Amino acid sequence: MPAFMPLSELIARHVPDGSSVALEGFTHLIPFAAGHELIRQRRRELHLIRMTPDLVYDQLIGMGAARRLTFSWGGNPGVGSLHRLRDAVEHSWPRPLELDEHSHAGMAAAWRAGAARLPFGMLRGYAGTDLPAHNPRIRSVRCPYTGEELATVPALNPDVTILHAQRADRAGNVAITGIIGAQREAALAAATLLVTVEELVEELPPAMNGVLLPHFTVTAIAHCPGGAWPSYAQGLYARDNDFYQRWDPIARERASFTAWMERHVLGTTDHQGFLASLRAEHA
Amino acid sequence: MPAFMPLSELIARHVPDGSSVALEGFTHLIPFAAGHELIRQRRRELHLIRMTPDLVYDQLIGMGAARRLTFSWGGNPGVGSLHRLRDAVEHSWPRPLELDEHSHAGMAAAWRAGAARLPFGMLRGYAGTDLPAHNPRIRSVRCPYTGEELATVPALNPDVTILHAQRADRAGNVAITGIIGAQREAALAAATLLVTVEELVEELPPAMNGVLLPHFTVTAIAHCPGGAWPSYAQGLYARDNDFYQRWDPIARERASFTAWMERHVLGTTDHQGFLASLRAEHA
Amino acid sequence: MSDCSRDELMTVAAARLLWDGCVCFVGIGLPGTACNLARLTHAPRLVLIYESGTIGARPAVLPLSIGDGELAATATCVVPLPDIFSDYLQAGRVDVGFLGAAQIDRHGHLNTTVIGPYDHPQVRLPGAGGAPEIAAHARQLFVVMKATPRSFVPALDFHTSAGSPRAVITDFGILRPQPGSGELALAALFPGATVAEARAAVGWPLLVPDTMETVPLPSSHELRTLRELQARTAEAHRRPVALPVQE
Amino acid sequence: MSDCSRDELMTVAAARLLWDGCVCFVGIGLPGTACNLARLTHAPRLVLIYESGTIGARPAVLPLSIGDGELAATATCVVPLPDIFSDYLQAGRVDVGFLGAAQIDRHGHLNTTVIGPYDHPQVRLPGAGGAPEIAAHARQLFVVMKATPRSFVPALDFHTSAGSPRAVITDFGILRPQPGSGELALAALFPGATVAEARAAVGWPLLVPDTMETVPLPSSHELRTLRELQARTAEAHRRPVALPVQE
Repeated sequence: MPAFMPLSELIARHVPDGSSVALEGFTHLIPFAAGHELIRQRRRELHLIRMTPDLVYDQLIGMGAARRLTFSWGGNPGVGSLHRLRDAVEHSWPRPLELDEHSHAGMAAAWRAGAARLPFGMLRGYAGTDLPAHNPRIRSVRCPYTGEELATVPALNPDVTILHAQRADRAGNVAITGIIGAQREAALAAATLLVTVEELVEELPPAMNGVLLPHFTVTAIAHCPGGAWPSYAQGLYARDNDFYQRWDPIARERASFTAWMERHVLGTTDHQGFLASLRAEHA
Repeated sequence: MPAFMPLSELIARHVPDGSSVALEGFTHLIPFAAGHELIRQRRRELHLIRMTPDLVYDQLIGMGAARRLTFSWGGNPGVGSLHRLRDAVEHSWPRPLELDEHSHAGMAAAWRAGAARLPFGMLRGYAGTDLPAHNPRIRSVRCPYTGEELATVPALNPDVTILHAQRADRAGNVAITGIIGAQREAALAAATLLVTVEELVEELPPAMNGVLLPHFTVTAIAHCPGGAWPSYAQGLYARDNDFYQRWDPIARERASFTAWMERHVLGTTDHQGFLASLRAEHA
Repeated sequence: MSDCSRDELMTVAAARLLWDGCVCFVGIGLPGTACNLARLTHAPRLVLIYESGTIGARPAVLPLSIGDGELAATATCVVPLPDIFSDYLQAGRVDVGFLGAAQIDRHGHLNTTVIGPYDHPQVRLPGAGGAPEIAAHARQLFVVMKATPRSFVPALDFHTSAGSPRAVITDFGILRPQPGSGELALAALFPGATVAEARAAVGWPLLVPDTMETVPLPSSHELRTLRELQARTAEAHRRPVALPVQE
Repeated sequence: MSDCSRDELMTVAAARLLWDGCVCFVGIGLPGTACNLARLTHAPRLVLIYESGTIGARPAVLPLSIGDGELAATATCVVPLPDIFSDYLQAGRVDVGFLGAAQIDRHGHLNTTVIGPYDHPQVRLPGAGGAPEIAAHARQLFVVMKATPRSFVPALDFHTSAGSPRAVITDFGILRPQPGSGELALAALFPGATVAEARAAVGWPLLVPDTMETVPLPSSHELRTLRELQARTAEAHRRPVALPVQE
């Protein structure tokens, strides 16, 4: 049964420097509060894994927390670049960043293999792209029936996966509704699964065919309302598309980025403080 | 968009003699009515595919419809043998039956590969079993990263998959609730997908994370209330466990089996007739 | 409780092997009764996984199949069958696999496929189902099956699964593997069962230690819970099914 | 409709390529506007698949990302992302893939990865996302992107995807592959656009046929629908989000 603890303790106990960490969630339920707590606790040398790095990885990378990035699309969706990711790749600021780069289909196959504890995933993919020339981890296997060559990717099995979810019950079962991306696979692929949730309930209703992570797959849970903002929680609050657009000028320059992070993340002690700090600025 | 038609027409149009056919559904939503219609229309030389043959395949095999069986567990769950399957394998009655035999895990991997249109599936499986010695289709592949040997199975891609489902809407979307086994994979692996449904509705509610087969994956739909009996439809009617137990003495002898099939299946023109015939016997 | 049957002794002894909170993959047949008895007695937080895809089911009556609607309705969640085998079983998330079989050999390997040659069987059995991978991937394996010289055999007609069970519960008592060789040896007898009976029921020369445990009799709570479960189940499996179809 | 912008002409021309009932995999950016415009005009039964896992979404406003809640709430169903790529795209169930890119070459290959060398990029772009497999597996591929000599280039800095688009919609008109060579050639111009303009915008010697189609102007219905969609969208993306958190 998972342990229940505050987010600060969850990160302090379970995510040491140097960990491979996946904060998954495809646009939806991105665990921003957990990412900010990694920054507050000054984590270093992380191997960050995520299909779509999004703003939360822009922030972690810009604050120097990451050594390596496994990903398949690193932009601000519908807005443009992740400027901190670009600055790290183009100018090694604040430190160099190794890239382990895939297509979505490749990374999805790698997550699935990880969840199944198979050593690799396969797909008909990467044909005609230069990615395999730059990523020696993209290889191939021959079908023992047809002789066809199929692309392969090594399984993803991070030390820690962190998800945000709508709710958990007292037994530690975690329920998710809405777009799930590769959250389920990332959860089951990890050695340690940490979850922040919007709501704690006594007992979840039977999920039937809905998405549920049974308690024995979960290591620890922190109650963290609003923990996905500026991403969203289906049924509870919408994506803050206005903030996603406002992030572009904030992150464009090192100085404005650093000032924002110092004021709102490092200058606050927890996620409620972070949200209050943003409200104060906006008021 | 799928076509809507009576079950007799659905079978007549889409399932010629010699087809490879999967009637999937793990205990739940087994398409019995469709199986009976295959018998009424005297299909021959079918390659039947199903993880758990169950009573419906016992009936098809006993009536001589099948040339080959791909399966992983062929019994009457909780009761005992499938006597017609046994008679076919042990005594070639009414005709010989080729076996393509797997474990559940192997067949699940084969279904998944079929749905993804990959040529094979892989698993850590079949270790220490004699199955590969008797099934040359179970092979292996070497991991290009670790060198580990993994078992492989060829993808399953039947000519026709037939499912039974709770409901479909006028656009032809099909919704399923409850135990789904490998139904989704079997549906997406087939060249032709036929579905019988308990209910037709104007428009299904958004499924969110529930199980739904989008209309463009479905070839044709027949409205067939009670079409899973003696299997069941979650939320509509329960599994007829009493009948599953009563099947054992019916199927044990060739004569009693043949008499039952002639009276209730060949002696009726459709599924409503079949159910009425059974009710009359039981009254 | 001297009036309890050997079947009941077997089921209770099998149930006691499970601990509260453990994640158990329930094979078809006898294991289901034992697993649910454990859940209804000393292990209320036992997590039952059925290969049909139900996780955490809490059925009030035993399912006849392993996919009755009762399992789905009472489960924490229902997942696709391929996920059960890849992401739960193969991924090492199952503490205990609980199987039955038609034949077992002295190393605990199981046959549920054929009696006689594969291509010309005397008896065609149902086949492998989930067994090979349950035996391979569950952290520990238990087997429950009645003993006769035709079921406890020196050599299997077919190797369906190659597990190394930690315990085999049968109708005279419990066998456990010897350290080193892994050969199944008599470990405990049911009250009233004898070493001679055990030797007669096993088709190979059975190893018998100098000292022998006796399995404690079922408590009245265990026995009452089991009998009530079986009575509820028998009643439910006879209940007529009303189809939602016009008469 | 002589007051419509080139952006609007592009979007309407792109939308017209889609037919009612087709299954369309919607890439990020410009394609989303075109696909939803088609759905709101001549193709009401267009099935939109977003890589986030939504199938059949009918959003009232354009999502900013390809995973906004509006998509999930209006979708026929939401499936795991790995299923989208394996069971829908790779399995050949997608009629049309609709992509944008930073660079395109004369054969329609796309770059969304880097400008400059991969290890020392001048500009690091977002990367491949779904593009390589959309280009490979959709039955046909359309590309929509604005043309400059820096985006329509003789040689890509990086091959992200190797599709063969049936049409490239850009801000002077439409390119289509030549039979045989597959080289993109001018096929149609927007009203007011010229061959000279097209040649200037393309970084390779553009093939121009003797006769040239002119793309019909947007109808008032198309233009009004597009503008209303964009106005609703802009309003929605500025709307403050209320968190369910105590003040």
